Amino acid sequence: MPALKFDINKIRNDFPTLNQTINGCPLVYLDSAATSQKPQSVIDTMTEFYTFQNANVHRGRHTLSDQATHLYEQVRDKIAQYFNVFSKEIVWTKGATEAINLVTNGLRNRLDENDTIVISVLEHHANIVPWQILSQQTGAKLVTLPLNQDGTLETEQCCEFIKQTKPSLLAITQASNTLGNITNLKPLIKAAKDEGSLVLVDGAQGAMHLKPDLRELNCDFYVCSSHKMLGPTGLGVLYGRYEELNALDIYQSGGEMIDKVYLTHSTYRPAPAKFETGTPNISGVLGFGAALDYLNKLDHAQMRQYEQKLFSYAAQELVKVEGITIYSNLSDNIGTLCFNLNDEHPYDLATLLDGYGVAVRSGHHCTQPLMTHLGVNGTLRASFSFYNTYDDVDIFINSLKKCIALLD
Amino acid sequence: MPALKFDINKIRNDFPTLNQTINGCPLVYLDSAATSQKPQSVIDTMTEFYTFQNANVHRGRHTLSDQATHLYEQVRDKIAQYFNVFSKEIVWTKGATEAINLVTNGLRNRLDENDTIVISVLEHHANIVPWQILSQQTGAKLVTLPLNQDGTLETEQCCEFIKQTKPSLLAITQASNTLGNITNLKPLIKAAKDEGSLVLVDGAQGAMHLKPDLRELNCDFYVCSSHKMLGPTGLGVLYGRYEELNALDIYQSGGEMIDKVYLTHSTYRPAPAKFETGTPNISGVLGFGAALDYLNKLDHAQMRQYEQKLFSYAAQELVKVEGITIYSNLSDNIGTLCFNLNDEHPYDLATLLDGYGVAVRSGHHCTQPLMTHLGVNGTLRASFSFYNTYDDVDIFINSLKKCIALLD
Amino acid sequence: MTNTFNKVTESIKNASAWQQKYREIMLLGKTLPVLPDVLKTDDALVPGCESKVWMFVEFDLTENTLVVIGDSDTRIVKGLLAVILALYNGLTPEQVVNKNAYEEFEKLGLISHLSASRGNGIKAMVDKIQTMAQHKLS
Amino acid sequence: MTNTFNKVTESIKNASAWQQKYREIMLLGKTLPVLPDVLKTDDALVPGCESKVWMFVEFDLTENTLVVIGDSDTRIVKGLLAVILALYNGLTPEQVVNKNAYEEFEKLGLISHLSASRGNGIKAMVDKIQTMAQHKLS
Ligand SMILES: Cc1ncc(COP(=O)(O)O)c(C=O)c1O
Ligand SMILES: Cc1ncc(COP(=O)(O)O)c(C=O)c1O
Repeated sequence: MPALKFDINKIRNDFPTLNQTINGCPLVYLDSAATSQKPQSVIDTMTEFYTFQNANVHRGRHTLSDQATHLYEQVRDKIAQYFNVFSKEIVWTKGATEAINLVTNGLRNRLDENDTIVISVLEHHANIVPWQILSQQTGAKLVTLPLNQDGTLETEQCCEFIKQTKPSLLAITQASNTLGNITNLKPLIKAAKDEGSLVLVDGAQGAMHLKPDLRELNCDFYVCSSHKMLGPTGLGVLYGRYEELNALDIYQSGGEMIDKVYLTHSTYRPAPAKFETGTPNISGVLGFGAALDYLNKLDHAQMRQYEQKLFSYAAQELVKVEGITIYSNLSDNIGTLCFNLNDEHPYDLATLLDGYGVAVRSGHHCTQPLMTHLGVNGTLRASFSFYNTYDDVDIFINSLKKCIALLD
Repeated sequence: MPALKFDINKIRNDFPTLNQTINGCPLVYLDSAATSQKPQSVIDTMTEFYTFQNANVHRGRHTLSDQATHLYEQVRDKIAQYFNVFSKEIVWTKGATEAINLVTNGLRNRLDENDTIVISVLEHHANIVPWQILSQQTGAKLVTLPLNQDGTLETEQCCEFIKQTKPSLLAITQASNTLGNITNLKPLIKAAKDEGSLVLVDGAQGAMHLKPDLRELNCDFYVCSSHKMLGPTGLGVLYGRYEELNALDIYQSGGEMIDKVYLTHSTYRPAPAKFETGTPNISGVLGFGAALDYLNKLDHAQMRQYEQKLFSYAAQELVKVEGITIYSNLSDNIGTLCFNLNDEHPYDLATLLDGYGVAVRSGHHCTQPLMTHLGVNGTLRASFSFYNTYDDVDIFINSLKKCIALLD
Repeated sequence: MTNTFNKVTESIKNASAWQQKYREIMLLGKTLPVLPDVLKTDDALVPGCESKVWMFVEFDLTENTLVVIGDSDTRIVKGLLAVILALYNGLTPEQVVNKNAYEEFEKLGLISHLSASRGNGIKAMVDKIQTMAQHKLS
Repeated sequence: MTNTFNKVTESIKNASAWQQKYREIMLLGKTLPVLPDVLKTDDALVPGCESKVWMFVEFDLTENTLVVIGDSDTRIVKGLLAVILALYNGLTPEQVVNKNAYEEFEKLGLISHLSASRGNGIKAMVDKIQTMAQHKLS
């Protein structure tokens, strides 16, 4: 099937949430970094499941259970294809956060005070706190890559740092959720692999905008969340290179992940089953399948091109507004503008923007260390996605100007 | 509002999944112990969320996020009311299994080889394996309550056992998922509390059928799953008596559960926040809210009375079928019939029953130790709920007879 | 008491548009004295808010009336704080428990700012004031 | 080869109703020899199945043809096993890779039993046979 040309008007109609008014104004949703909107097909898939197929998966001999299991396992194949990896390398979790915790827990018995873990100051708390705890539990050192004052990573400097540090593990985000800055992952991963490190990439922000080929990226672990990729909440993905994945210690225990249970001990199944216990988020998985179908129908290159043009336009307009400081790197960005107005509190501006139907986020965006690095308490964040329009940008900028006038 | 009289015809219309045919026969769904069917209102609530309110919860300054957060937190109040406990004693998890793992992990630093954990042979693997692992990690002894050959617990004998054992913790199911047998919890909990034990009750099977008052039950922890209570998949509940809940060590870490994050260390929020990290299953929580509304509109006593009558009828009819061995206790049961036919493999019978549109489960039902205790490899399980009918029973029994003839 | 409150909030109530309402709230915030830095301790901070909100709720023992002091680093929350202060300051415990902040905020068209989900500390402040007054009475 | 298979499965294909189909499958299962207990080792067990399925897949080196042996503790799976055995036993590696079990099961109206989700070991068996044949060829 030939790729459809990117048609923003058609796309807008696929997302029912976008076609509503807030406080009498058309909704301008600029909070996709927090969660994406969902196409109608995702909503319909979940409705259909609960209306016709609802049953628990695995081990059921009846038709409904068989159908549910079949649909459920198909989505594992779909996400594996999306990332160009094997289905057995995909573990369903409840979110990117749980996926990272699964890995840190799984490594606990393999690290000690001779090991070093490298992260960056850019990371979301989900990619900081679990490593802190692992470091406290094992004695492994936790260090951060050198970061420029403006929040960008100097590739060469970072590679050199990795070479010096010889970490056991590098955990790094594919794109900053606060700044939108894209990490130049390949050289960093190469440097780390050259030192024999494991590499975990936090793809919560990158998975949809950048659609990585994980085989080519050559990381060992990759995590993301369905709800930031057009899919339902309560579902995440852990990819693990099979041998590394299977080598992780078990995480949660209970039904399904076991082979045999005796009263004194139990034996476990191989990955991915050994990490999947309890009734899974079946409707979430099926909805995510519909989200992947939607993304696959878009031509990714065209979608990304549109996002980049839209972002450039938004950045160019925001730069012109007096009193605005932008923290994002504008040249290599998934589509997120992080900014402040003079020394105004972002809370005030975000509240006023909401009056005009413009949904942005304010605060520390779960990146307190980055806030400290930038010397601020919080920022505003306007995050764009392919379903946003040039009109959205204009309304955003005009509303912003009106809010600034209100603050005078 | 006065309670509606229990009207099974009206109720059947609320559950779209039940009104379909399988292999040309009307569906007879007897697998509610695996997962319950969902009323239309639950499906509609999730659709509405994704269509109109979709946004991430907490810390958002914009209208959608504020609405989502408000609706989300209301459901915490609803489940707290359902169990007669405080909202701050409710932690959202991805299922009953995760809820148990959260507790076992949270106790890890408090147990050693001087401690004893008591469970029963009746438990689901989810209430066995996590305790086994905790026992391996801490050296605490893991022992089981005395169980009669027929799978029933003798209350007096168990209380005496608890008195002798003086366990640090008793973990016990409210009802067996395999047999349906209801545990006589109150005396057991009293005996345990008299010895100063903590008590965890696995309410996965009991929460809907038995609607416990947890204040009165006097357990310290209680777990259940939304998907077995008319709600969506991917959501569970952990209740913890506040001081005991807050005393548990943190489980998963990341955003939202933290207070302050520095590069070297972090501080955490009090319960329930400290156990809730990452973007939650927002649509799951809202759908579960609709499920609780539905359950609250039914008069629980009438619903339960109907279930009991229906179960008695089903049991009475099944007993009459030649060659059937029933393992369930028929007098004190949530509505589950566990049985075998001569020495036929349950797989065959379940597969044939599916041909007649009758959905039952076969296998070990995630209770291998109980299977060993009963001296079988597996069983058939027909589990009833308030939305089943007398016709369902008749079709089940007639189909069973036809299947038996087929096996001759 | 109620007179002060009515006077203070009149302009909010009469605001013709939401823009005007917020402007009046922020103006009101500016009339609040700035809390000296020594009082801006972590203990006084309302936990879990995006904006920083410091608050002190005490009873004047001689007068048996409420004394509420507060500050915030945001303009809007500080304005809302000023509304709360105008509502409760100087009331006796009896008067406090009979004064329903939700009703007043509803009348002012500010009710959404009093929801728990806003996490701006205003609800926490009202809850603390009510708890203290009830404590005083029992 | 194909003749044996057609003869063996004719009654399944011609079954007028699903009940008859299952009856024929179970009858077919009864024709399979029972595996001696010594061969029913954990190694031979297909993992993750509700029914126990033991299987051995080998190549007869002198004849260069496939030898498949299997047993199951359930009647239906044993019958399906018999279909697989009739389909593949005695074929050369070339013949094996050209024989599509999915098509044959489709024709017999048994395709749902070959889905991974059934967890009955039949799919695992077919996969193993195909992998071994391909290995042999490369
Ligand atoms: C008694 C019991 N405990 C625990 C569980 C686990 O629940 P979930 O799979 O929803 O985590 C189940 C579900 O089958 C159950 O029946
Ligand atoms: C970069 C990054 N990592 C991790 C997460 C955590 O994802 P979730 O909340 O879905 O677990 C987020 C979400 O905000 C994120 O942006």
